[in-house]
Amino acid sequence: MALVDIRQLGISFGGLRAVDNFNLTMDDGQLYGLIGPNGAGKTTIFNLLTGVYKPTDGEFYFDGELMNGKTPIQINKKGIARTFQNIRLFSNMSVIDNVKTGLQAKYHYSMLDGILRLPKFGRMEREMTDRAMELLKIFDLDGEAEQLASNLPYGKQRKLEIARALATDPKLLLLDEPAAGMNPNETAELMNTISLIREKFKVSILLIEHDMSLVMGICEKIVVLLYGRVIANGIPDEIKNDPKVIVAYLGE
Amino acid sequence: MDFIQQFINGLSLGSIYALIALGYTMVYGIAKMLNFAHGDVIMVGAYVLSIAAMQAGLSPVMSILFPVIVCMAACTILGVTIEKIAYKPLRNASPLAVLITAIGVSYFLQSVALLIFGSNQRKVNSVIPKFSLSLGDIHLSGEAITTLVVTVIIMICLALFINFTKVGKAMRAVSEDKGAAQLMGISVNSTISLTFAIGSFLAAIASILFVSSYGFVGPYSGAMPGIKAFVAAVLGGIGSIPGAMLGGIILGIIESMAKAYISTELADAIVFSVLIIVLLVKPTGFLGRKTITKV
Amino acid sequence: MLKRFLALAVAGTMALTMVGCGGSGEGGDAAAEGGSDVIKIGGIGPLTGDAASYGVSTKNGAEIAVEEINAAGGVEGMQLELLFEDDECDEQKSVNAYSTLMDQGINVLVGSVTSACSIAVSGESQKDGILQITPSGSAKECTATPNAFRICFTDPLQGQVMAQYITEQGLSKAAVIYNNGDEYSKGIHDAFVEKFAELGGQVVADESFTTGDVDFKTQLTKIKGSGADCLFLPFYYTEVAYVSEQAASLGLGLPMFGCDGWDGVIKQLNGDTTNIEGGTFLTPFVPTDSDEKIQAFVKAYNEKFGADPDQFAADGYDAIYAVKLAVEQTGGDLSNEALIDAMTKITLNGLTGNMTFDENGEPDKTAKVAVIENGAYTAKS
Amino acid sequence: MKNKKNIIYTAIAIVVYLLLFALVETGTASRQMQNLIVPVLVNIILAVSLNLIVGFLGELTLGHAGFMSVGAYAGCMFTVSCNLPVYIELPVAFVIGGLTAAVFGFIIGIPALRLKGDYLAIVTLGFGEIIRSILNSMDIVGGSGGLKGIEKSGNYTVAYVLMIITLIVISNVIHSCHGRSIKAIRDNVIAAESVGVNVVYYKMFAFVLSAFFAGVAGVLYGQNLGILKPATFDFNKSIEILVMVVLGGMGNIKGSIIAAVILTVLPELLRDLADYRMLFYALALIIMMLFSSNPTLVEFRQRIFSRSKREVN
Repeated sequence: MALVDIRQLGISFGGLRAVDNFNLTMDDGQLYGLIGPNGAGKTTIFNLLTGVYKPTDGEFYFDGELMNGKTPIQINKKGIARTFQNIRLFSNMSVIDNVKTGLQAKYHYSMLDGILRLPKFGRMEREMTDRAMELLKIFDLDGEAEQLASNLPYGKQRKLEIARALATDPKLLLLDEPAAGMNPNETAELMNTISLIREKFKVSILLIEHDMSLVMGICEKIVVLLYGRVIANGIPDEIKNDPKVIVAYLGE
Repeated sequence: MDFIQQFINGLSLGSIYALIALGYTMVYGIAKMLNFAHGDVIMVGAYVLSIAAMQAGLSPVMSILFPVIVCMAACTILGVTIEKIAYKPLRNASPLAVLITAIGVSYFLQSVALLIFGSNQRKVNSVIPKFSLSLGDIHLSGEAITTLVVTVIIMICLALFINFTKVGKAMRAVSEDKGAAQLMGISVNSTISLTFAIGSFLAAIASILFVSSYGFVGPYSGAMPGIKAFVAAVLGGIGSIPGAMLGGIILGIIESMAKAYISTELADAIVFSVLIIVLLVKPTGFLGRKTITKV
Repeated sequence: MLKRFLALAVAGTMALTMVGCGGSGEGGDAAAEGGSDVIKIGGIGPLTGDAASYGVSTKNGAEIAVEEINAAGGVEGMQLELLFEDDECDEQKSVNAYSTLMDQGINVLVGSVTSACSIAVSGESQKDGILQITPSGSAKECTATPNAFRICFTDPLQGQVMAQYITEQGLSKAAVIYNNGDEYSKGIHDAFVEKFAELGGQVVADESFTTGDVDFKTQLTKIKGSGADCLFLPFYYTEVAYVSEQAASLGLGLPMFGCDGWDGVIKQLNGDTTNIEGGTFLTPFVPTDSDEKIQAFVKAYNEKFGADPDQFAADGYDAIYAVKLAVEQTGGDLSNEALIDAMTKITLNGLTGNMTFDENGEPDKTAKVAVIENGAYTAKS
Repeated sequence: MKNKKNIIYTAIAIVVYLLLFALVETGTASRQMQNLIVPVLVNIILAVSLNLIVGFLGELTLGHAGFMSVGAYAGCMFTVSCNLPVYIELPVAFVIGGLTAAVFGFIIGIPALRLKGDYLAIVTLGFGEIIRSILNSMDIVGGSGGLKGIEKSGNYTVAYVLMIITLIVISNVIHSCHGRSIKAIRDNVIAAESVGVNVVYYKMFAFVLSAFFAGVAGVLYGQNLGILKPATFDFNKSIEILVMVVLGGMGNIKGSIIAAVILTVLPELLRDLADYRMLFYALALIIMMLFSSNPTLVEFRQRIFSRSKREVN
């Protein structure tokens, strides 16, 4: 059974059809690219999948369960985590606290434990800190653990967002332009990291990206969106040579 | 019969609220700050009016025009000065810091008025010629008619100004996105200063009509109408000019009706409950724009 | 960074506090010795905020009394010193003011001006046993503690007297407006409504408003349709001025009655009393009274403060004279017990009437009725 | 590391209490200062609890005095109507006051789920006014004359203990995963939801907890003063508390404490200014806000401070 099964998903804003008849299936551990020109509806699809927007039609099954109508929180608990195109960190919290916020669902203790500082509080906090440091190490952020998130340079902020998303222990990770604003070196490094986390966390990834080298380099399959509709879906080589895609990107 | 009179009472009270609310909404809409001192600028205006009205030896027409003009000039200058000294340095600070500063300015104006004029309320003679409409038992004072007419005219003028003049468009641009407006060559600072000037000018008009309707001014006279007008502006959708008008009138009528037919003791509680309920159903007020959070 | 800024401020505050402590210690000692030649009278009332006019008037009236007494050689060879503190009409700040005054070693307290503050302060002053005279705290509980006395009438008394008076005028259908946010107004209202019904009258409209309201048209419109034959307005002159003007604009035309808070309304209306002509209210003090004492006071007040005194000023003035009489009664003994004991023995021939005080701290004096006629108050006995 | 910090805080708490004890019991402190201890502690509780909503949750409310008043009335009504020994009555009164306020915190938390920023501010302001209006016309609690005859059983020891409890509870919450959730909501609601933070629950929780302590502070206020008047709990009271929070720094508990101390004591020390007191307060407010928020002035202030520091060294 496929991990992700999206059937004829669509949404309208007023009269505007932002996404129409979107179909996608993803298997466990797959790395899928989602590309398309600006305004094609890529981020809208992410918002539909994570419950920020409610689809006007179609169904979204995740791990065999219907996700339509679920809240972002419920969807996250089912195992979908995401990053944002315009970075959304908890900017006035420390780097490690950003990650710990993502870990909380797993290492939970009650309000009373927290207020009275019962033993469970200490134990859970310690485990959380250890786990958070592990995650930060992967992204080479362990040196900045106590810094304010907003003080990190841009590239590191993007990485922190991925680390925070991973902290919720997702089965599916949605990355929205993770390489935006990075220089080629940083992008190359990011490609490595993405491959690494995919191996290490056994997580499926759906990736929105403008950087073609990144997408073509690491994605197993790619789906291309134009004006809210899918115009191509296949392996990178097919996409590269698809006349419709070329037209969409380069014009006639 | 009573009902119609009560409705008219509400209308005249509401048009005062609406007039003050227009000033609130104007400043909020463009500068995105709650000018808590707006009510107190009105209070200062009323004092200025009362002093200017004592000027002797003027022709009948001038004896009305002179205080009005002096009051308008004083309020506008005061408003712009407050903006320059207290608000402008905080242009990029947190909204809360600005709010507290505005409250500080409000306290400042109150205590200065207290020191200069003392704690007793001062009688101010109406600058509106005495006339009234009577229809059987129903009375409509000249002040109420004037306030209503002036408020409607101002609302229309403001709406036209904001939508169709170049300066108005610049204001809207600043309201949408300060950064982008700056890039388009709009001077954000002078636009906001101008907004304050207009807001304070509106305060002057409000103070003339307020004091003409009620006849007295004290150091704290601006506080309560200020809060009520603020509520009116929010009710109508803060930032929206027709909204301020609508909110003011509705607030006045609700207040009047609640006092007349439910309970005078709980009228304020009822007014605020209506506000809360309206906001729960329509979180941006009657005519407020819904902002879509972009993810 | 801000933290350090604040920390410095705290340090500064502390330093000031220490200085404050030092200064106050001396004051306390001086009082304890008792042999000093100054009687320190503490005063508390609102000098800022909404209710400021009451406190300012009281303070002014008290100052005139102090100057008069000192000019005439003081009391028992001692001069009076008035220390007046602001309480913004807030109970906590009133108690704070009281503590500050105690630090300065006051012998007698004149205050607080408003009821709730006075009650809050008496909770503390009772512990110290100091004589407390509230000039204008009219709530019943203001004199609940054994050390507390008052100059003014109580609220219920005023309500009852006015109910009686209105009934005597042959009026039986009263419309009442009162300030729901003000104890004074509500206290008079409650007693009035009760007494009026007892006397066979009927309250046909019972309306309220809250402090800060300036629009009374709704209430007046209701009253207009209620068939009332008189209007009772138990609240202060500021709002009375609004009501009278608006009643006129609605063409109400009912005779108006009020309480001692009306005093000052003529000045409020700039002398134009067209709309309140014939208004009758209960007052212990009428500035136009031909009484020599009153005229002297009005003159002195006008010279010093450039205005006509109101009833608060008269209450403040009388409170100081009550202190003077009490000190004379004890023969200069400033101990708390002696002064409190002396209070019940004195007869004060004051601006607000001749009065004696019972052990409950209540004054026994007659009420005068004043009528507003041709831009002036006229006393009517 | 953490333990060391806790020990220091405990030590400070004890030393401060001993200092208060010494100053009061020996009579070294002036009456004015003794009398100010409880109001200062009440204001600390109010400021710290409001900071939970304004500073940590990031929602602006102008109705904190409303929570304070319902708590005060509920708790003090209990002590007035029951005649239990004070050591039973007082703690129960605090709990009743706190819980009543907490219920109102829950009610006002509901609009907070839907409204943001200035809209929420006006709703909370309205809520405070509604409470005041209702209290004014409720004769059972004394109406506008206020609730009188409350036994004055609050003293500085009780107040100090309550303040310490408030500080411990709120700071422990802030430094737990629950506090992180609250701060996450403040920093970015959408991101918080995306990592599974239950926004509804934590917003409600912050309002309820904050209201609880405001209610406790209210009871303490009433027990110390002996009288409660609805007019005390007006919009200006809420503003006064808010000013403490903003001045002390949003999300900064120590700052709230310091600001509460200054803003309670300062007006009393300024009594000599008499008529100019409010004017001075207003100016101080404006200047302090300018100095803490205007970039140029902040830099100027930092330059001066760093220079004076160098000179000292």
